[in-house]
Amino acid sequence: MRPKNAKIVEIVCETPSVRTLRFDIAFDPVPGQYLMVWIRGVDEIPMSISYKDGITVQQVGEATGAIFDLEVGDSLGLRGPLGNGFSLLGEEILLVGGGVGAAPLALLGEEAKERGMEVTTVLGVRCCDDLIFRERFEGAGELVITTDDGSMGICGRASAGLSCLDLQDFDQIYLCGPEPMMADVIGRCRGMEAKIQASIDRYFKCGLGICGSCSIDPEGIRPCVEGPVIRGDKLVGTEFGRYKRGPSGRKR
Amino acid sequence: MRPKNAKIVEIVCETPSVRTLRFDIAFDPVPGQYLMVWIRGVDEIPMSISYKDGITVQQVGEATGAIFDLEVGDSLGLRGPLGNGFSLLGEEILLVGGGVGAAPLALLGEEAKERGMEVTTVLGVRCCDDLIFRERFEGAGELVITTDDGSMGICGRASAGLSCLDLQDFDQIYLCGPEPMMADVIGRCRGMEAKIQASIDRYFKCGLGICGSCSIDPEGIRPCVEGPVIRGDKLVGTEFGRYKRGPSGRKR
Amino acid sequence: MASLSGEVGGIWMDNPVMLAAGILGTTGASLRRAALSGAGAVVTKSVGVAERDGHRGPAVVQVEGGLLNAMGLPNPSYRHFQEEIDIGRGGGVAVIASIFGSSPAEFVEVATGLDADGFELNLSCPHAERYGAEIGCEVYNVETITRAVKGSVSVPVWVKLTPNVADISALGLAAERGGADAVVAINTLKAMAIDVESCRPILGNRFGGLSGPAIKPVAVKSVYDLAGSLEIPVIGVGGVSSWEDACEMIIAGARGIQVGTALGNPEGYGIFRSISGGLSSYLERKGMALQELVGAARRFP
Amino acid sequence: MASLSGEVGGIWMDNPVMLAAGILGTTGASLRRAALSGAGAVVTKSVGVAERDGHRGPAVVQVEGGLLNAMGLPNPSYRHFQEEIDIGRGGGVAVIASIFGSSPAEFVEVATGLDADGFELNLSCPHAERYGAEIGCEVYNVETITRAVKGSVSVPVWVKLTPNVADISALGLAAERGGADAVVAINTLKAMAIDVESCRPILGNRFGGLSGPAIKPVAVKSVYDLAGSLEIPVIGVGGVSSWEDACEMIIAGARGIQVGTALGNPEGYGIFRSISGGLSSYLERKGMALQELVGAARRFP
Ligand SMILES: Cc1cc2nc3c(=O)[nH]c(=O)nc-3n(C[C@H](O)[C@H](O)[C@H](O)COP(=O)(O)OP(=O)(O)OC[C@H]3O[C@@H](n4cnc5c(N)ncnc54)[C@H](O)[C@@H]3O)c2cc1C
Ligand SMILES: Cc1cc2nc3c(=O)[nH]c(=O)nc-3n(C[C@H](O)[C@H](O)[C@H](O)COP(=O)(O)OP(=O)(O)OC[C@H]3O[C@@H](n4cnc5c(N)ncnc54)[C@H](O)[C@@H]3O)c2cc1C
Ligand SMILES: Cc1cc2nc3c(=O)[nH]c(=O)nc-3n(C[C@H](O)[C@H](O)[C@H](O)COP(=O)(O)O)c2cc1C
Ligand SMILES: Cc1cc2nc3c(=O)[nH]c(=O)nc-3n(C[C@H](O)[C@H](O)[C@H](O)COP(=O)(O)O)c2cc1C
Ligand code: FES
Ligand code: FES
Repeated sequence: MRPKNAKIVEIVCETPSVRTLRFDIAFDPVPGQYLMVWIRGVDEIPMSISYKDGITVQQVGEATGAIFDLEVGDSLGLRGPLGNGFSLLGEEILLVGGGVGAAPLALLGEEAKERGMEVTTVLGVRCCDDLIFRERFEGAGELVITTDDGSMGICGRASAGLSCLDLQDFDQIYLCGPEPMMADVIGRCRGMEAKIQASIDRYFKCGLGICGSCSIDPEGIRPCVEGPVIRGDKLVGTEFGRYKRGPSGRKR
Repeated sequence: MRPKNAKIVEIVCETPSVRTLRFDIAFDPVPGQYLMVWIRGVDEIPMSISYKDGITVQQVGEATGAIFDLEVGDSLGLRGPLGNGFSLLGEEILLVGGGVGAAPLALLGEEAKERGMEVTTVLGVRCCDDLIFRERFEGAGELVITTDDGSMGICGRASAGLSCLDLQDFDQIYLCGPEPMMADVIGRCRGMEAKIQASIDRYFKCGLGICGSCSIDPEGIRPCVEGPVIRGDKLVGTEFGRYKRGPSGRKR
Repeated sequence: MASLSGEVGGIWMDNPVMLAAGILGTTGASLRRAALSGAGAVVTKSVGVAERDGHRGPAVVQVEGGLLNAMGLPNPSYRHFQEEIDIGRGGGVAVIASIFGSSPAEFVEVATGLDADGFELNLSCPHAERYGAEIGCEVYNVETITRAVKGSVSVPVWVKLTPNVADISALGLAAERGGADAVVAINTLKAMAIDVESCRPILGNRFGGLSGPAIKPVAVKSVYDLAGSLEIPVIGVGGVSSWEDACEMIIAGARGIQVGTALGNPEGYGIFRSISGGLSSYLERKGMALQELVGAARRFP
Repeated sequence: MASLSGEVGGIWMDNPVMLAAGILGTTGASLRRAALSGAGAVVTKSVGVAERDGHRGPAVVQVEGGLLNAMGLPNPSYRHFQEEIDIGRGGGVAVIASIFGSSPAEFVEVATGLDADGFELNLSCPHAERYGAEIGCEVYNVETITRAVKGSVSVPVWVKLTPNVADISALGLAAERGGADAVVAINTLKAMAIDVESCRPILGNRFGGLSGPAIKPVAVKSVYDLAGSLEIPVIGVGGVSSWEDACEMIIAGARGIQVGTALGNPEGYGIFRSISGGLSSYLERKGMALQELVGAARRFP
């Protein structure tokens, strides 16, 4: 499919470095699916779908910076929804998000709630100002917040938030956030990796499973089409949590 | 679509110059639709479908001659069914065929019979040896035969066979045969051309409505896709019955 | 509705959506029907000095995303073609005669033997020996043939180019030097399909030319390159089957567009109105004039 | 099942269905996965002397019947690529390193800097300045670069050709003169897509190369022509996504075939087994050996 033209109808500043863009077109995504977002003249980058008609972007570099320069009425080109999203399984589920990783989890939490599941969320952020989608997670179930600086909730990393929960209680655990955080959670779940689903961040160029840019060592899983959501047990023993590759394919 | 490979499973010599080929693949045609028949290494020519799995060929030149050289087990390439076939309308219908034009009419008669219609057929041939599909037409309803030499049935052209019928009795009249015969019938049906459906023979090259080879003056009807079955009233005032074009597009 | 009228390569048109050469252009009736169906101008089947029956069948084969053809330039010769042009003119739009030959002299013989509103020189058909792309892939031939025809007729002369070269712009520049009023790009891509059951090439001529949606991205690139190098207008052809496709060609730099293979789509002749209607609504919505759209892609270096 | 094994361009393969260059060939893990999924050999992403990030996105865009890409030869440079080749070899099939450069010296630097089972010279990528097709469209460059690499390594050297020329056989003959062990045809067709809403070329690089089913008829014709002119084997690539497509290539004259864009189809890596399985059943049914099928279309002049 070619990129669809999407006009920005609303911009919400979630935090100083995170914005949500709502579009004049909506998708019918499985939560966890992503769009390839074409910022015209700049680049095309992967973004999780955070609302049926929106994405939530953290400014980290050139392309995300260019998104921050856009105003209501401007438009983007969107390819998607792409990839495999989260699959909702069981009755009691746990969402663990870090930073902007909350984006796909918020949509997932809402859908789980609709289906009558019991949803607990642990969100880890640096400080209270970085927290996003608080109401969406609270609306979906229980929310545990951790902050690195202790400015809100439990002081510490997301993993600190997990200490107060019995992970055995959950039928399924959903992760999205910084890779060290996710790797840490998977590490704490020895023996139950198969009930973890993690949304993986790799360098996506094609989003179609052909360029090889996103490949994960040593089995060559392609997160852009076989993910971005991948089961925890499939990540054990891989490069995940250890290294990534840059745009040239070189490890870094 | 590419030509489908069809193996000849049976060859029936209907007359010294007409053969029916049955294939190992069947189609689901509207009677009157045709196939583009690829005789490999020779040419590709249009042939009406005479059985769901067969065609009936009169030997007239190179390509049809090459078909006569084929044996059971040989194969052809078939594209189709193509074009618009006959549409069965009303309760009492008349089929008028000349020579190998009986081919699509036999299939039509059988389908009409199945639908409970009353079918009368007039078949005109040069002599009794040229008659084909007698049983198929007799099975479908009443059959009137005319021969040029009087060797069977009424002596004279197909039109002589029509004299003994009241054309007003029929809800719909279906024609296939030599163009002068068909033009003659249409000429006798002044005022009721709209209830005539005639299968038209023009030089088909593409069968897809793009090459222009089959175009009918003066409106540019394309029999390969808008036909080969065309309503009588649309033929009035056209080149039909007057001239045709050869492979170069030149009138002849 | 936004106006689509204007001059394209020396010919005034109500809209820039034309019938491409060799598509339903064998008879005056077909040309007239295309015109009455809303084509802005119509191009005839290519005609030459002698009558030709064309290659044996199959003359076309459908492939993924397009069509292969090796018609083999069937035509009744220019001596029997004036009548068709005259009937075609009854449609009320310009009739451009597509012509071919194996030498400047043959081209001139055909051009001077016909009275048409313009000529399109077929220097690009990929499947006829001694004609089309076989001579049209050489810069020298393009220039001299164009100049010869230009010198012998008083109506606009367009040159239809082959994409089967390393640099189509070089051919376009040759046509421009020869005095062409426009170039038309692209003709079909050299291609082939083989039947795996019989191991035979499917086309009677073994190989032919690929057309349809499959070649649109190649056509768009050709138009973009030509429009960036030439002063004379570029007419885009190749895979256009919707107003969006037409729009893409125009944004790439085409002043006019031609439609070929898409005439075989279910809407048939209706495609002219659906393309020009869509184009006009688009311009209306964007508040743009057609001329502003031409080559708009170049604004983004 | 009929055997598909044999030598292709100096390399023994269990089956002649290979992974094409630049498709999932960036990492050793992907190469190994292709091998373990049934590829007869795997070709790496093209690597050069210096690390490159490639063009900005969009790097690919889906079009009717295919895909446009302008990856821009991203690669970590040969200095960081030996590890990937070694991991790829763990799949048990030959790993061919696709390499590019802007001069014979650069090609030689990369080739001598890598230990691989063979080299494929990318003289055909259509969207990287100073590389690929930009030099590979000249007969002289093809011959001298081939000769230079051949003189510097002891493994087979294949030359991948561009179809964006008037006569691909001339390039093939140049590769043959330079000592190539095989030619690979075709790389992508120069092409472009434009977004009609923004009037912008979609690819970050503006234009790129067309691949997939859309180009298969062009690839088949190229293979047919090359196989008719060369002594060395031809490896067919372009739009192969089923055993029938592979069969068509082989009948056209290909000794081996490569699969690229089709890796993006839903069956993914499964395509290698489905192609080789289908091919083997076909040969079984026809009672033919693979070698008899190669170039069978030529039996019909
Ligand atoms: C499946 C998926 C979903 C994502 N969802 C979100 C989201 O919802 N919100 C959000 O803010 N971010 C998301 N990201 C991350 C986002 O794609 C990057 O932050 C963005 O590409 C950075 O681009 P840049 O030009 O601003 O940064 P750059 O200056 O180019 O680089 C900054 C960082 O971003 C990474 N990056 C750059 N380009 C890409 C690319 N094409 N693919 C992956 N990583 C890249 C670089 O490796 C680097 O680490 C997601 C990534 C993936 C793979
Ligand atoms: C819709 C349609 C259905 C037909 N159905 C039958 C049928 O059921 N049985 C049957 O025997 N014949 C049928 N024909 C006629 C048949 O196509 C021709 O007899 C055949 O093409 C002759 O080929 P040839 O090479 O043997 O003859 P040639 O030596 O090439 O020519 C003999 C005659 O056949 C005509 N002819 C040749 N090629 C074509 C062509 N491509 N298209 C149309 N006419 C051509 C010529 O104009 C000439 O009048 C049908 C024709 C059409 C258009
Ligand atoms: C059946 C067929 C016949 C054609 N005949 C001619 C011709 O006679 N002269 C010519 O210049 N181009 C001819 N062409 C090429 C078309 O005019 C056009 O350049 C090409 O098909 C690409 O456009 P399309 O994709 O819209 O068909 C022919 C194409 C087809 C499919
Ligand atoms: C995303 C992508 C990247 C490619 N990268 C390379 C490359 O690095 N080197 C090369 O020689 N060919 C490259 N190619 C061309 C392919 O190897 C192949 O020649 C072409 O895509 C046609 O085959 P296909 O239709 O099976 O994809 C690439 C093609 C694609 C689609
Ligand atoms: S991003 Fe290209 S294969 Fe995953
Ligand atoms: S046979 Fe080509 S248009 Fe009818």
